Amino acid sequence: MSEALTIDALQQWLHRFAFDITTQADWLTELDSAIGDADHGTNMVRGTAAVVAKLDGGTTGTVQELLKAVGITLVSTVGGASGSLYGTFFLEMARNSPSDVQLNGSELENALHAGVNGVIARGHATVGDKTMIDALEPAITALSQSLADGRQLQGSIAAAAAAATIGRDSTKPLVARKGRASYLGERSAGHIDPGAASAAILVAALAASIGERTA
Amino acid sequence: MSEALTIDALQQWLHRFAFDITTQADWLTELDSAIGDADHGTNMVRGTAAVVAKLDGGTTGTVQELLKAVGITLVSTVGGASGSLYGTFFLEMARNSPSDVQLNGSELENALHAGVNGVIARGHATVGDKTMIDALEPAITALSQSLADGRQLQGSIAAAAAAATIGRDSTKPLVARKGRASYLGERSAGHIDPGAASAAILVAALAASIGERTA
Amino acid sequence: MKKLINSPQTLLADALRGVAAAHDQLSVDFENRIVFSTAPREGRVALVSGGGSGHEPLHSGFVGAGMLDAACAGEIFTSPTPDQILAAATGVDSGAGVLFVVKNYTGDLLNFEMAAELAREQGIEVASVVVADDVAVEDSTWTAGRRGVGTTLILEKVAGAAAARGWSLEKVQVLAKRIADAGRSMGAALTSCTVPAVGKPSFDLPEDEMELGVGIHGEPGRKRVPVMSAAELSHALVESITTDYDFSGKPVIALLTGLGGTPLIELYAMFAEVSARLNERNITIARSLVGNYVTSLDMRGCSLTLVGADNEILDLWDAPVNTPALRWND
Amino acid sequence: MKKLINSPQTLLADALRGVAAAHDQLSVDFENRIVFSTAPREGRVALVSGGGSGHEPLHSGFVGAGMLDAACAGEIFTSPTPDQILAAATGVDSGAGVLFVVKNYTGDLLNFEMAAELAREQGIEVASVVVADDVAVEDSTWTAGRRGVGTTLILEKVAGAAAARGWSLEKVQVLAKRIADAGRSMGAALTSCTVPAVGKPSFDLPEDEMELGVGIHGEPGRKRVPVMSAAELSHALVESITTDYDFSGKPVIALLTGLGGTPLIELYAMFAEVSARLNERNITIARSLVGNYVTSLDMRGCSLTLVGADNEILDLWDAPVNTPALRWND
Ligand SMILES: Nc1ncnc2c1ncn2[C@@H]1O[C@H](COP(=O)(O)OP(=O)(O)O)[C@@H](O)[C@H]1O
Ligand SMILES: Nc1ncnc2c1ncn2[C@@H]1O[C@H](COP(=O)(O)OP(=O)(O)O)[C@@H](O)[C@H]1O
Ligand SMILES: [Mg+2]
Ligand SMILES: [Mg+2]
Ligand SMILES: [Mg+2]
Ligand SMILES: [Mg+2]
Repeated sequence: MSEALTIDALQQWLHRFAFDITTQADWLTELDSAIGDADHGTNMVRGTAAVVAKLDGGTTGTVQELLKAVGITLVSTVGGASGSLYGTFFLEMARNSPSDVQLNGSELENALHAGVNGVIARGHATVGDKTMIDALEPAITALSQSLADGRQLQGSIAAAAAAATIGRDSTKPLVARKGRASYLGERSAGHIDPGAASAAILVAALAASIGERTA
Repeated sequence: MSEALTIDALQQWLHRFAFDITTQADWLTELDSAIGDADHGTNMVRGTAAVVAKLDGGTTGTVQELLKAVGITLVSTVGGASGSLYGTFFLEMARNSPSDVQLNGSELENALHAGVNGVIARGHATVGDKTMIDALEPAITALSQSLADGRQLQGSIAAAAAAATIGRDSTKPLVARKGRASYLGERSAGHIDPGAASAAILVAALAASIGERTA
Repeated sequence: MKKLINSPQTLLADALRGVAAAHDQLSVDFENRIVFSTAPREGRVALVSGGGSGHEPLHSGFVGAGMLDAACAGEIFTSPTPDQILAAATGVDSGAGVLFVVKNYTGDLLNFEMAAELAREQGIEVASVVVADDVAVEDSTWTAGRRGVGTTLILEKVAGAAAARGWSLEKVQVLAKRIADAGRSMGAALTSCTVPAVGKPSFDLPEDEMELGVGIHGEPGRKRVPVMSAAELSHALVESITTDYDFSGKPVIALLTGLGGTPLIELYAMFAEVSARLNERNITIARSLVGNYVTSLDMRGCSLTLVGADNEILDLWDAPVNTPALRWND
Repeated sequence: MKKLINSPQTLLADALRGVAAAHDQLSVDFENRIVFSTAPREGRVALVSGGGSGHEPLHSGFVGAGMLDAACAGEIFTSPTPDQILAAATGVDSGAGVLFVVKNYTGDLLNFEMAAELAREQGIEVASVVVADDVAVEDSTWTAGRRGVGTTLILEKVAGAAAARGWSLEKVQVLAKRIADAGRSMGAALTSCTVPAVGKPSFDLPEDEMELGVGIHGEPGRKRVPVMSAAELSHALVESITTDYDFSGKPVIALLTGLGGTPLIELYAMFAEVSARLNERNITIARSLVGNYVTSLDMRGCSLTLVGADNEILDLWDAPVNTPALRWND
């Protein structure tokens, strides 16, 4: 059935992610200027550009191999908190993906779940700490819920993207408890978390690329 | 005759000089910002304030002693080019003044002449180099000329002050050949020399204090 | 933005070329962005540190005999990556193990942690010490905790001397931990820094205000206050530091660092006030450093660090060191 | 104006208190504003320098064993007075004579000259050397000549080493003259400095322009040009310096100094380019210094100095020195 994500679809996701990061890099850096160190846009552009270069370099292999390559590339090019965390996300996705050339709906759900849990295990953040988890965690919950409700993959991922966006915006009033923004204490409130913003872009990119594909 | 300058008159000159320097210090520093190092106003305020403190400390003695004390005070408090040059001016005036409690017209002329020559001997500047000499030299020439023409001391000193002002303004178009402004080459043109400006204040203060006295 | 650079993209690579050109006693791995010491390290513990760039001379300026064996340079304000750190560890290990000196930022922690895992897989013994000395940040197990700033330099010097004397990895780590525990810092900024890739100041400060409690990454501080005199600021910094840790009765090592754009004459004027404030509290400055040592690009301001010492620490502090930024008794 | 100071009026006195608090090996005469070395000088030539303040670490940071015996601090950008300099000379003379190291500014020349006259009247043997190395200024006997900048530091180090080795006053002076003759400098500014007593920048520079050929007193340079890259600027500086003096065939000592507000990462990026430009011309950098050494308050920019050396000069350069800002082999 058309419910499976092929290697091609995954690649399209990652290309789309890289593209959206590039066009929104200044905004991400601006968010990071307000409560961090003004490098999140630059970091993510560097990392996603390296991922694209890696993908364009060829030799796809299995889903597992693809996601692992993405994770390693992010870890070794981004640096900072986000490099290790996004890297972990993809490495954990990889470890929980089949040695196959495609992922079906529940396999994707599993992999994404593992990715998010990997970030939590590394960074020890929970929802409300004003981090990327505030976008990722609601997204995966929405996805699972939607699939459990029997909806199609495409619609479920769209639901995940919507949840990620709401999660991103929910970080605005929060006082940060993790990452660099936590150094600001009360002054961190009133700004969207940059990592939550890039995470919402990640999920939205998945929704958009699947939307395009099946459109 | 009232043509002699007493110790009191000299003191009045120096007080007036200090006062006029203080009120015009910002302007002097601004001139020095344009073509020098932005300290001429501050330097002259420091020096003339020290002179006033010295005078207020008492023990007048002779004209020679007074002028020597002024010269030493300037040398040891001003620093920079102007400290040494104004100091030399007064020290040379002192060396060429009588051991008396007043100066008559020609004695004053002699002393001022010696002062200016002392500055030239130290600094090796000639008229047109864009320095205090451009104000001092015409002033002493005008004084001599006026006295030679048989005019009174007061009027002659007023003539000297007028000549100093014209000399000061004549520095504006000049390209500096001495002092800090010479580092600028052609870019020094278009600005009045700060030392010429303070020198014009010095001569004007003499004229003003004599004017007040005899008024 | 005005900077003496070729471009934001090449700045780090260019600066590393400059380090290589200026310092014969260092060798630079340009691909991995690691500055190595050429001092012998056979059979002794090696020290590796690193972090985002923009804090120079930290860390590359502290590489050399008696201090760091290698420093990994991340992008501007971005911690280095695990593979960089791993390359440094494998480059310096001579079998006696490697101590990672890590400043307490999430990115640094995670990347050094991943590198340690990878290094251990390769049979390298790795220990870590984390510096978290900035009292401007409230200490809490629920947050990322305190930032690591000036104590890092003092720790690198003292632990480096211990490693040079042949101490075991465990002993060096315990010592390093002791320094980290006894160090406190607090900073203030007159201006923001400008991250080259961003091109404009990270925050705006009106002419009559300063940020109290800034870190070294252009993040805003804890509080915006009217500009203080050196005397007032010294009071604020010393008060915050000394109420957080009791320095009385021990000699302290004091570091007053500029944040990159602060002229030395101002730092000396500040240090006069700092030393007066410490005198008033009967705290004895046994050793001191005044200069731009732990910086934040072109930021103007300063940060004060005090480390409670003892004779052993002072003896190690005085031990020979030969690095670009600290050199004595060599 | 934002500065870490108490007030413009007290800045110099405050900074001297800070110097005294930070450096045990120095003793400060607060009344005369002289920083003295406590290193022994019995029977050997002593070196005295000084100048306006605002160039720190020049000169007070170069006082100590193997370099200056005393430095006189004038007001900001204002040369010290003869009585200050005389007090320094009488304080350091042990009968073998005193060398005055003077930068070529009218104020410095005149005040050191008056001090030399006074010192000689007191039976102290005094010799002087004048540094006039700034190629941005046209050399002419009709003008004040060239400014003295970075060569001063190199001269103080080398001549200080010769004095420490017991050379006679005449020999130290001849050596110092040799260094002064073989040194050339050129600087550029991205921003003006702000003189504390003035409270605003000495000149305004638009965001896209820089001043080429600036000195170290906030005086405008020779030419205003669009902001250059590090590569372009290195070309301009090296070209000006090397067309003025032929450095080929001799080892050079290179100093790339920041002007006070320049972060080290930028200086390293510049030095990478400078060393590339010198390489292209087959000029060998035998020794180098990169950092904020000869500054102009908070000015941003840099100045490059090259001094043509030989084995004797390099040997003296490498000789032990122990000052706040330069220390090695001690
Ligand atoms: N402990 C953590 N857990 C999850 N996400 C985190 C954690 N710490 C930081 N982050 C995320 O990383 C983002 C910052 O990334 P980035 O700016 O690239 O790195 P750095 O903070 O090292 O400069 C934050 O906005 C936040 O979303
Ligand atoms: N050689 C000289 N002869 C006469 N006057 C000079 C000479 N050099 C400088 N001056 C005067 O000194 C003034 C500068 O004084 P000041 O700013 O106090 O000292 P500095 O130049 O040392 O900062 C100049 O404007 C000029 O008039
Ligand atoms: Mg960041
Ligand atoms: Mg001046
Ligand atoms: Mg960062
Ligand atoms: Mg001056």
